[in-house]
Amino acid sequence: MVDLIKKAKELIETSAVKVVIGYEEGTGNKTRALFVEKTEDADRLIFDSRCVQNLAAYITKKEIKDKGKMAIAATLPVMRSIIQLASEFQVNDSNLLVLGITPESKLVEFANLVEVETFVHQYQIEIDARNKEMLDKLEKMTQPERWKFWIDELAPCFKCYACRAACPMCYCSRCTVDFNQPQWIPVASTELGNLEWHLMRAIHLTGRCIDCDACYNACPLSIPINLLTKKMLLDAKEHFGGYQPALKGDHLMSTYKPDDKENFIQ
Amino acid sequence: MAEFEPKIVAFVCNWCTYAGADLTGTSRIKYASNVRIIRFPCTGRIDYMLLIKAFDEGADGIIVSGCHPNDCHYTSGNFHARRRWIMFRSLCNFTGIDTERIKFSWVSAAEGARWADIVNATVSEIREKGPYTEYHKVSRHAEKEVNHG
Amino acid sequence: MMDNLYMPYLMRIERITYEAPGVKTFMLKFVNEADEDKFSYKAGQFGEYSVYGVGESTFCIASPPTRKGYIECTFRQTGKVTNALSGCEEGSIIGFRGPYGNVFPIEEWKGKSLLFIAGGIALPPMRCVIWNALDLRENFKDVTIIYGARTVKDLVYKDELKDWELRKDVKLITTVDPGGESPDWKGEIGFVPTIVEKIAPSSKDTIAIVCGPPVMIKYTFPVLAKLGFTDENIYTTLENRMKCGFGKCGRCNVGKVYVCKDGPVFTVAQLKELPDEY
Amino acid sequence: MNIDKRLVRKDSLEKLFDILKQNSKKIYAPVTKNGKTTFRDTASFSLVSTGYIQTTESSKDISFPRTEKLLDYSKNKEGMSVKGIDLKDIPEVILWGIRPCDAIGIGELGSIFNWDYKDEIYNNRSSKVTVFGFSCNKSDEYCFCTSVGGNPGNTEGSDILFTRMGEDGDYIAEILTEKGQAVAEIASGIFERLETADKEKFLADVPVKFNHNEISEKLDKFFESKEWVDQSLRCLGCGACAYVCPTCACFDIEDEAHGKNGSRVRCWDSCGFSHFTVHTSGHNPRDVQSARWRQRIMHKFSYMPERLSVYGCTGCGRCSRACPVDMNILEHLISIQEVTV
Repeated sequence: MVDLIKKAKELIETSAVKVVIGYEEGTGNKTRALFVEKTEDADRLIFDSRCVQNLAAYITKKEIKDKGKMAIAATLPVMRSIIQLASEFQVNDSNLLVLGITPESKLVEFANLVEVETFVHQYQIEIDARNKEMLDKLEKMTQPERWKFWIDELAPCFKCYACRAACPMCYCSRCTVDFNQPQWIPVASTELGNLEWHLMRAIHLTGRCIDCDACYNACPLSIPINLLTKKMLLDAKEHFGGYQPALKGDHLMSTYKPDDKENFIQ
Repeated sequence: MAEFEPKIVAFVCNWCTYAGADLTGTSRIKYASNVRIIRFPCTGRIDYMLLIKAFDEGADGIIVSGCHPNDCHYTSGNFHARRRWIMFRSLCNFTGIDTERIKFSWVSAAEGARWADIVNATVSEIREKGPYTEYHKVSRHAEKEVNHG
Repeated sequence: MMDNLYMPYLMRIERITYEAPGVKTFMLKFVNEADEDKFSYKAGQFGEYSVYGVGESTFCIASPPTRKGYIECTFRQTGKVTNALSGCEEGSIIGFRGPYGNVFPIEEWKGKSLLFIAGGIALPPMRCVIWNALDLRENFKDVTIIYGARTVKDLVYKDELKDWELRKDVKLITTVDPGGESPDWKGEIGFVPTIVEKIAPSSKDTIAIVCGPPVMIKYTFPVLAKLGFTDENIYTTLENRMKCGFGKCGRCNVGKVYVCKDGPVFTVAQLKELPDEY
Repeated sequence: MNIDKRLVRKDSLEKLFDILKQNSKKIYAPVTKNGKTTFRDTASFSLVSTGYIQTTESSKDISFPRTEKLLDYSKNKEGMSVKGIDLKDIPEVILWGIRPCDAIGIGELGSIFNWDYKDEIYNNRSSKVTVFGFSCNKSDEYCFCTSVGGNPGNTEGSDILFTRMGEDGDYIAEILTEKGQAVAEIASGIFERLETADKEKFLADVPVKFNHNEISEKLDKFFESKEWVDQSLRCLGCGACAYVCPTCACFDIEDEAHGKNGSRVRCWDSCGFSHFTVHTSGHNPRDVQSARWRQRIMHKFSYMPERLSVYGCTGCGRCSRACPVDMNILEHLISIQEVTV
């Protein structure tokens, strides 16, 4: 991506930013994150359809933040993550410059996060057909069937926490599972403990997850944990009206409407 | 074998349901004794993990109850709680947790009789359903034999 | 015990002593007498203390091996396990496995003077070796103890400090940080390194044993060097997080050195060989 | 014992599996789910995967389970009763289809568990495993067993090693140990006489990529290198690499309480986690990811060779395949070899 390389070089040269986060060619036909701090490294930047890792996971990482102002090559999911992170006061215009990559693989420059937000809001978060089908299949199952499905699916989880590490929204310096007073979720990988962990993860991401699938892509065992957050996303849409990350405004799960509808409270 | 007696855990708010349950007692209304009441300052304080842990520790059913909408001692605690329950209940349902075993209700300080009704109804429904073995089976890892993989 | 390295001895809490805010000493006795016969340890070693249902925590054995029939431990209430331990009552049963780690080479110190320098909650690991040396008092020349804490309240083993103060064969200097003194405080006021410098103990034929918070250690070593102590003659202990206690769980190593097996006792000369990872 | 080389026909493999099953042997074999191949207690040969270059997870779970009970306790009126796990309860199992790089890992893991203190729980588990190794006739760019002293047909660690003669051929079975012999006897008809066989020509070609002795030597003075920071910048600090590794042994010990009863369990942990070494005081000796990445590499290629006389790496390449951010261990080792201190 010539435009991106040129822009990265310019930003580093003029010291507008200290580091540009983008993708480079990896091993095994994979791409991976590249941190450009010297202009000559910018030539390694690439962008193509394989670049799916959500780079926003790096912008809250201490080692990267400590470098100074960052620029980030951001696809639509990355931009959504950034807006959500900004709304949670994790990034702002003074420490982050977004180099947007449109769904048509065009570089767009944004002066500030408000412009990013405007851009992002042109697109709806859509759940792809394959996952939609899976969700439908699960909905149609009976309760014991669903229980069996999830216990079986989550049984292999060995709690490497790659899902958490890859998720831009999981930036807490101390996760609930790292607390031991009380120990909410067992440290060891157990049938119920695994379910508890993924339930907790899904609920903490409700109204925050922007459906980038980073957790699923990171899972070394390909457990479909993204179905949980997708389900939450769809439900949030159904109950509380569409969901788009926004710089200002209430967070879905930390607000309420006096007329929120439900049908199960006696 | 004796009839199955369900273990029910009730998470209630201090200001309405707890007071309501108190009234049930002082009004000498008899109701099922299967329920263990845990008092919270507000329904807004009742974390999802508490419900999950109750099942883990052997509960067969759960009641969550607080002030009616607009009656919250802290103005909006129950509204916040309601929104979270909507999502949490849906997540539980999606993962195959038996949501019929989690009852949500609004019971005010004046509704002693209503509290008795809710507890009785829950107990008889859960008694009908039987123990929540599906869940308890996976919860006791330590009691299982030494296993591989 | 042979089959299962992780199987603790059952220990009964015989006596609980309140030492300082949040700090307690447990006197522990073996529930099964057969265990006691099998058990032996040396000054400097540590163990894994456990509250069943809560977990294990690593700390030193604070009583000297010269006193038989019991062990003592002193801990500050800071984490999950120490909180649970703190909630235990006399008569409660806890788990203990050990001893692990290396030892203070007391035999090698025969005929020398000993200088103990401790700060705060780091007196317990040293108490074991102090009593060990005092129980074999004839083996050593001068014994000097310099002990400091943040405030008078934070000094641990208050009764034993009195004992040591009264003994003619021990020179005890206690100090508290400036501002930590009480109206009736008769000891020194000042940080431990400053007091060491002021007292200026002789380094001739002397072994220095230093335990304390990292910042105290950091400033005490140069003072000792100035007084003429060589790196080989200064001993200290390292504490890193541990789970197993015997070189398997992978936490406590500093470079290639495992604190649980190669330590916890190190000389300054040995420390200088280690990378900065502790 | 002398290595007994036999012929096992390709159609006999299923029969062998069934005979062992009929003799009520527990068989852990590679099974594919969600596109990932892992060892599972397998009931039928039809479920067993073939054609995989390497399984996603290593087979260490069998001798070093991800979660394993150490003891049970119960509090009662008299005080407390504690019971360690009964080693007799540990079942005999057959580990079917592991690669030579996994088989060699069993010994490397064992050297950690037997460093001075003999961990009889581990020893007992691994002694009850009969290893059916399968040589590699395919490899991929992540494989580097030959660089750490192994090879695609390495017999070390296997009780019986099967080498397939060609894409769709029969198998050479090398019966390597008495344990292997004992199992082979159960299905003696399956193991036919073999005239001559040169397994070498059927093995995958895995070129040597670095000199491990040189790397170990270099690492000795490499602690302060800036290379660690550069390499680990994209590392997210998850435990995927450690959990799929055949030789990573870091563990945690935790109590699980239920009322008056409970157990103490040992479970996997990873040196890559930020909270792994944190003290209760909050102080963390390895407080940045680069220090944790360094620990992973140093442990395997410097500390273990020096302290235990074995490498902590079998060259299976799993960590590189599993890494969500393409931390490729081979690439990083090569760059350590190349960089000037």
